[in-house]
Amino acid sequence: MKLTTFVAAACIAALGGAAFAEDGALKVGMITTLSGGGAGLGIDTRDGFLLAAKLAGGDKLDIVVEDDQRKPDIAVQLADKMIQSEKVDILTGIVWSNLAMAVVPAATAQGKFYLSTNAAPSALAGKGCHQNYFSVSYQNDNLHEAAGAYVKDAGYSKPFILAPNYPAGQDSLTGFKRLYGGELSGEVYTQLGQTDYAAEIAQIRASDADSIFFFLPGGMGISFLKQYADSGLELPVVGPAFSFDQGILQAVGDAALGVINTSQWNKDIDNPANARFVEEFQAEYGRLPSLYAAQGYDTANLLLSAMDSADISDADAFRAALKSADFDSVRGDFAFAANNHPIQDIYVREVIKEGDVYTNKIVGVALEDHANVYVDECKM
Amino acid sequence: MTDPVLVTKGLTKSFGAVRASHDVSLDLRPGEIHAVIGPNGAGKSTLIAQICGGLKPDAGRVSFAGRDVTHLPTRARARLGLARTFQVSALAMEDTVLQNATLGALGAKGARAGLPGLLGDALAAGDLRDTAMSALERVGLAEHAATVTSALSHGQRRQLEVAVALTLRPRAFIMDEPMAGMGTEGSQRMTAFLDGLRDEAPILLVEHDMDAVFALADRLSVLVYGRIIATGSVDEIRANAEVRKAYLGEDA
Amino acid sequence: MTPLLFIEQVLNGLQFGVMLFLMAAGLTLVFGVMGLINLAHGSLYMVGAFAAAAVAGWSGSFLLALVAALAASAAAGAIVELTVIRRLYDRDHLDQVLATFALILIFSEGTRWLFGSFPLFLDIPDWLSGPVTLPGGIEYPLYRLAIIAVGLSIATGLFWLIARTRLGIRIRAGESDREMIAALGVDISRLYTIVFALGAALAGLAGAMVGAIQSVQVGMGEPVLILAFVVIVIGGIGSIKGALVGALLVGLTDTLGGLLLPEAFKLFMETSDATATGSALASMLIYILMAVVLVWRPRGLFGGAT
Amino acid sequence: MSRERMVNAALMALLLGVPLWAWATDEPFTITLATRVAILALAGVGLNIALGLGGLVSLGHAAFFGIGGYAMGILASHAQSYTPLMESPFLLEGTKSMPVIWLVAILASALAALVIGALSLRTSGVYFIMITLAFGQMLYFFSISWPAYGGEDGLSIYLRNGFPGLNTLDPIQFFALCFGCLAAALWFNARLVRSPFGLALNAARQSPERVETVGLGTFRLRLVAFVISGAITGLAGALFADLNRFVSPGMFSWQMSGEIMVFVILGGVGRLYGPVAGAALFITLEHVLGGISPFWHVWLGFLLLLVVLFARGGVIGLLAGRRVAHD
Repeated sequence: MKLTTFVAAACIAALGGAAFAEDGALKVGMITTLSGGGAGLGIDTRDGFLLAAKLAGGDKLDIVVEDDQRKPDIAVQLADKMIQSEKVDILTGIVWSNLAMAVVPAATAQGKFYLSTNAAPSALAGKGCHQNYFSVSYQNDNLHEAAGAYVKDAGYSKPFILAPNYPAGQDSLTGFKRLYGGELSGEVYTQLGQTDYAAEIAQIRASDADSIFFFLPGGMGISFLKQYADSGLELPVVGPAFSFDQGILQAVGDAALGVINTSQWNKDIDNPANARFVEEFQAEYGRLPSLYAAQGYDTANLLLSAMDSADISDADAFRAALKSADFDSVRGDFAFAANNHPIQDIYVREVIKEGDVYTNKIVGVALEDHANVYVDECKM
Repeated sequence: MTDPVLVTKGLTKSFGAVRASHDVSLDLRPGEIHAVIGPNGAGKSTLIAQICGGLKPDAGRVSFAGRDVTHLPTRARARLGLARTFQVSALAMEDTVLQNATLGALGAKGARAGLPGLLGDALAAGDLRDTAMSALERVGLAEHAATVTSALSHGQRRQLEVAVALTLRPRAFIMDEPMAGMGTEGSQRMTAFLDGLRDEAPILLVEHDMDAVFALADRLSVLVYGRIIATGSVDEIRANAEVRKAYLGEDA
Repeated sequence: MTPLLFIEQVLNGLQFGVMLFLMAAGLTLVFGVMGLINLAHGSLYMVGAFAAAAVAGWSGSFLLALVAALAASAAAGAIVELTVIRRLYDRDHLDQVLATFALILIFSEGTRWLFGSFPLFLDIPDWLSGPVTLPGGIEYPLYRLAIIAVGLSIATGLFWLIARTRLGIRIRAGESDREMIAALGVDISRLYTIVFALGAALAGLAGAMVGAIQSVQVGMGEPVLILAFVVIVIGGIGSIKGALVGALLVGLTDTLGGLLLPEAFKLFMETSDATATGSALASMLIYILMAVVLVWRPRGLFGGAT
Repeated sequence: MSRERMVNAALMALLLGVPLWAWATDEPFTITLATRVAILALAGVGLNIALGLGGLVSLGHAAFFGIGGYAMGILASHAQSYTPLMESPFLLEGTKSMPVIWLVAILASALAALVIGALSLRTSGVYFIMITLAFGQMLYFFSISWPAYGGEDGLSIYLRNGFPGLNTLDPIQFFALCFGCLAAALWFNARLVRSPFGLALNAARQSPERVETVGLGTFRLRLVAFVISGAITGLAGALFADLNRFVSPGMFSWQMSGEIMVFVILGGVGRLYGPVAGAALFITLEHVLGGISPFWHVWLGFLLLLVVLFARGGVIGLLAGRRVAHD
């Protein structure tokens, strides 16, 4: 089956309210953002996930995809629907931490498995961890921690750091400081959704900063980078992968060139699984895969690997199978820490231009076999 | 002679360069109908608005029932017993005639109770309904009690205006053209009705219908360009040279 | 904080204010002349930005992109006025709010349908990029100076248009007495279409100019729309002068508030708490400003009695 | 029985019947949808008192919806983590009991409505629309950037709060609770319309100067209406939070205010059961259109336009015809 028709079938099934239940297929409910702001991330997540399902033969997973419109209450409603009327076994796909916080605790409390393709807030990694909740992407702090480690290793001594004033933003700066550990030249919280950073750039100019770390997901990052590039300031900029991902990079343009960012994946990681993923994704969709696509792809493969060794009806066995993480991750080595979050390498990437397309190349490793600081708080 | 119920002293109000009221002083005594007449644009509506509280005068004072009310809002003056009818009907057009009359009754009661009740039926039999119905009966609208106000003729709306004023059991009426839009017969009935009403409370009457004015008024004030040029009995006004000049353009 | 930083921030506030003015001018004109409250004004801003990004991507010329933004948003404005808006003039504000809310839905998702879910690319042209050194040694981006210049000249142009031209006389007449100018033989419905398209074009221009330094994406118009409403309400609805004063006030309050409040809190709080609290308060500041202005002057700073 | 009454009765029968049928056929999600309709309709009933009866176009009712939601979120999260809300000057514990939460939600949103109303009602017309919007935005930004209760992430409550004698986790029982609240609010609203207060408020919408000249204060009438309206919408917020077992700043967003207004208008402004019809239609459309196209908002937009331009009485107006006089 060609993937497009497969997607169409999955969608029709989802929309018609009655998914096709093939024998032995595991029923997966994917809640992700397909409309409104941020839809690009959800679309990539879905496409990566569906690609893996297709490559595995297409009949093992029975996938219901629904759009959460990036609204927590819609996400909760969809989760209710998938659990109550679609009778799914597994939930996955949520991009945003606040939506995950709305859906995950209730879903796991009802005995369902949740595999995170992206969002992994600290609240679900520490005291709020759950044996049925697995984050296949990272723990939210990881990329910021890696950036902190990179800044320290690169010998910068006065970074200026900024993030939006909301929990993920606060976690970000905390994560950065955790592994950087040195002196800051400034620390600023911006408004969520802010589009003009002239004031912050002026503050940076007036400070004695020798580098900049920022976490500004989505359109905020695009705005910041464009305005920074135009300011004449030439301090090195470091950030987590989100503002430099494949989907968003084309809108930033030259302003992003040379920027260092941290990511647990890149398309040039040298392993057979990754090479196949990048090739198949381009063949199927005609564009380069993004981090979100890679995370979706890995999540589906993890799920498929668990199905090979256990049946979902035996929850304990299935959980153990998931936890063994016996699959070929596009990231190379991959294992779960005690709190079901990944232990993995986190890379340093640089934005480059390949022909007409802006993309990243790996220039180093920031952290090796990195887990997260919440492991000890988690009592399962 | 008893003290006047309503007194204005030196009311002055300008809109930009236009002086709508200029040093207007008049009074309304118990038991009388005091008519204010004047050509269009003389400032009659502005005067009423200042008396009733819709407009603040630039200078001058209004006192009512022995109190200085210049700085009181409309509703406080109403609670003191000042009842007004509007030239352009200000009724709740989507509501029935009875509902409009009940509103007045409610206002009169609200003077004591503060806020109207949240529960209970406004139109159920009781004080409110009795007050409203008797006012409607007096103006001859009782059989239209259930009619939606917007379906009334202009004349009937005037009657309803008067009925709402009646429900307040006021100490003085301020009536802005209560005969407007009425036919001859309607005017005559209204004239007869107002004639009897003066014993209940005095009326400050602004009216264009000169037959009615001359039939009713104990005293007349003539307002021209915001200024009262004469006050007196009907005969005195008829004979007044300035009035003749203002109305007829005759040289004195 | 150094005086230089402060001056730079004032310039930033000014630039932000000028952008808001372009948005607010159309809104306030449309309200003043037609009595219409238009929530879809932000969508016209978005149309301008998307048109500019599309044309810049195709032609490579920024000026051509600006022209396209003006044309596209004016056209979108005119079409919307002819098909929907003109049915709303004699409706109450409630209907207007609802109908234009519906237009937002149509514009936003329609744009996403056409252009996809990813942000578009629009960049500053080379001849406007980079900083210039101002007297006193302030390095300031040339492009932002250009925005200030364009905004202020458009403000001047608007004042001239309203005060001196035939169209302006009609607009002013339309504000005070609709029946009168209709009776004088002015084609009132054409006047309305022109005013609406003019307001739309200004919004589109703002969208295109801002798009070059921000992100061109669906939904970019709504935050700006809300700010523009704050501006015209503070200034007094219907007053162009009020819109200008309100825009600068909001621009400066927002920019300087974000800078000064955290600093102020640092005087008596721990640094990170001060930053968080200060930022929280700063994000509410312009709404507090608006509420204070309205409580003090219920019709805004320059609002007449309507 | 007038035609509007028949439409209303049919509407309530449908809202009650569909989930019962879904319960019988084991379709719990349909019950969840119906619960959503009941709760959003309740929010609309609240707004309708200000909007339909009082003529107060508030574009900031999400403020009260959100306050109700956070009343639930804050109380339940403290109960969930066994930490008191406040230790001095006196000990205040969180709670998982719905009646207590409802009371707090109603009181808190009424208090907020009193403050917001007292300031906003000094203005009128567009200024009123905008100042209520401003207050909503203020709370929105505050809730995002205030870290204590989750900020942008919101608050997740793992288990639905309890109600004496009921198992609230059972969809049909929770639906019954919400339906009961809606019915009570509708009953109260109907009484209010007929009451002396309703008469005066209704008149103040049509002719404020008339109300002033009979000695009643329009400001006070409107303020009381605004407070009642805010309190009911606040209760709906608390229920909504319990339905989702989650609260977030999204409940404060101006789009939420807009949606509540859409329910009222879709159903028919000032119609007692308008919000019920509006919310039911909206949720059904969301469910059906959302299934047909990811761009369903476009179609919703067109539908709304059509209703505003051509069907001014909303759904109830279409079904029941033009309004006739009372009595």
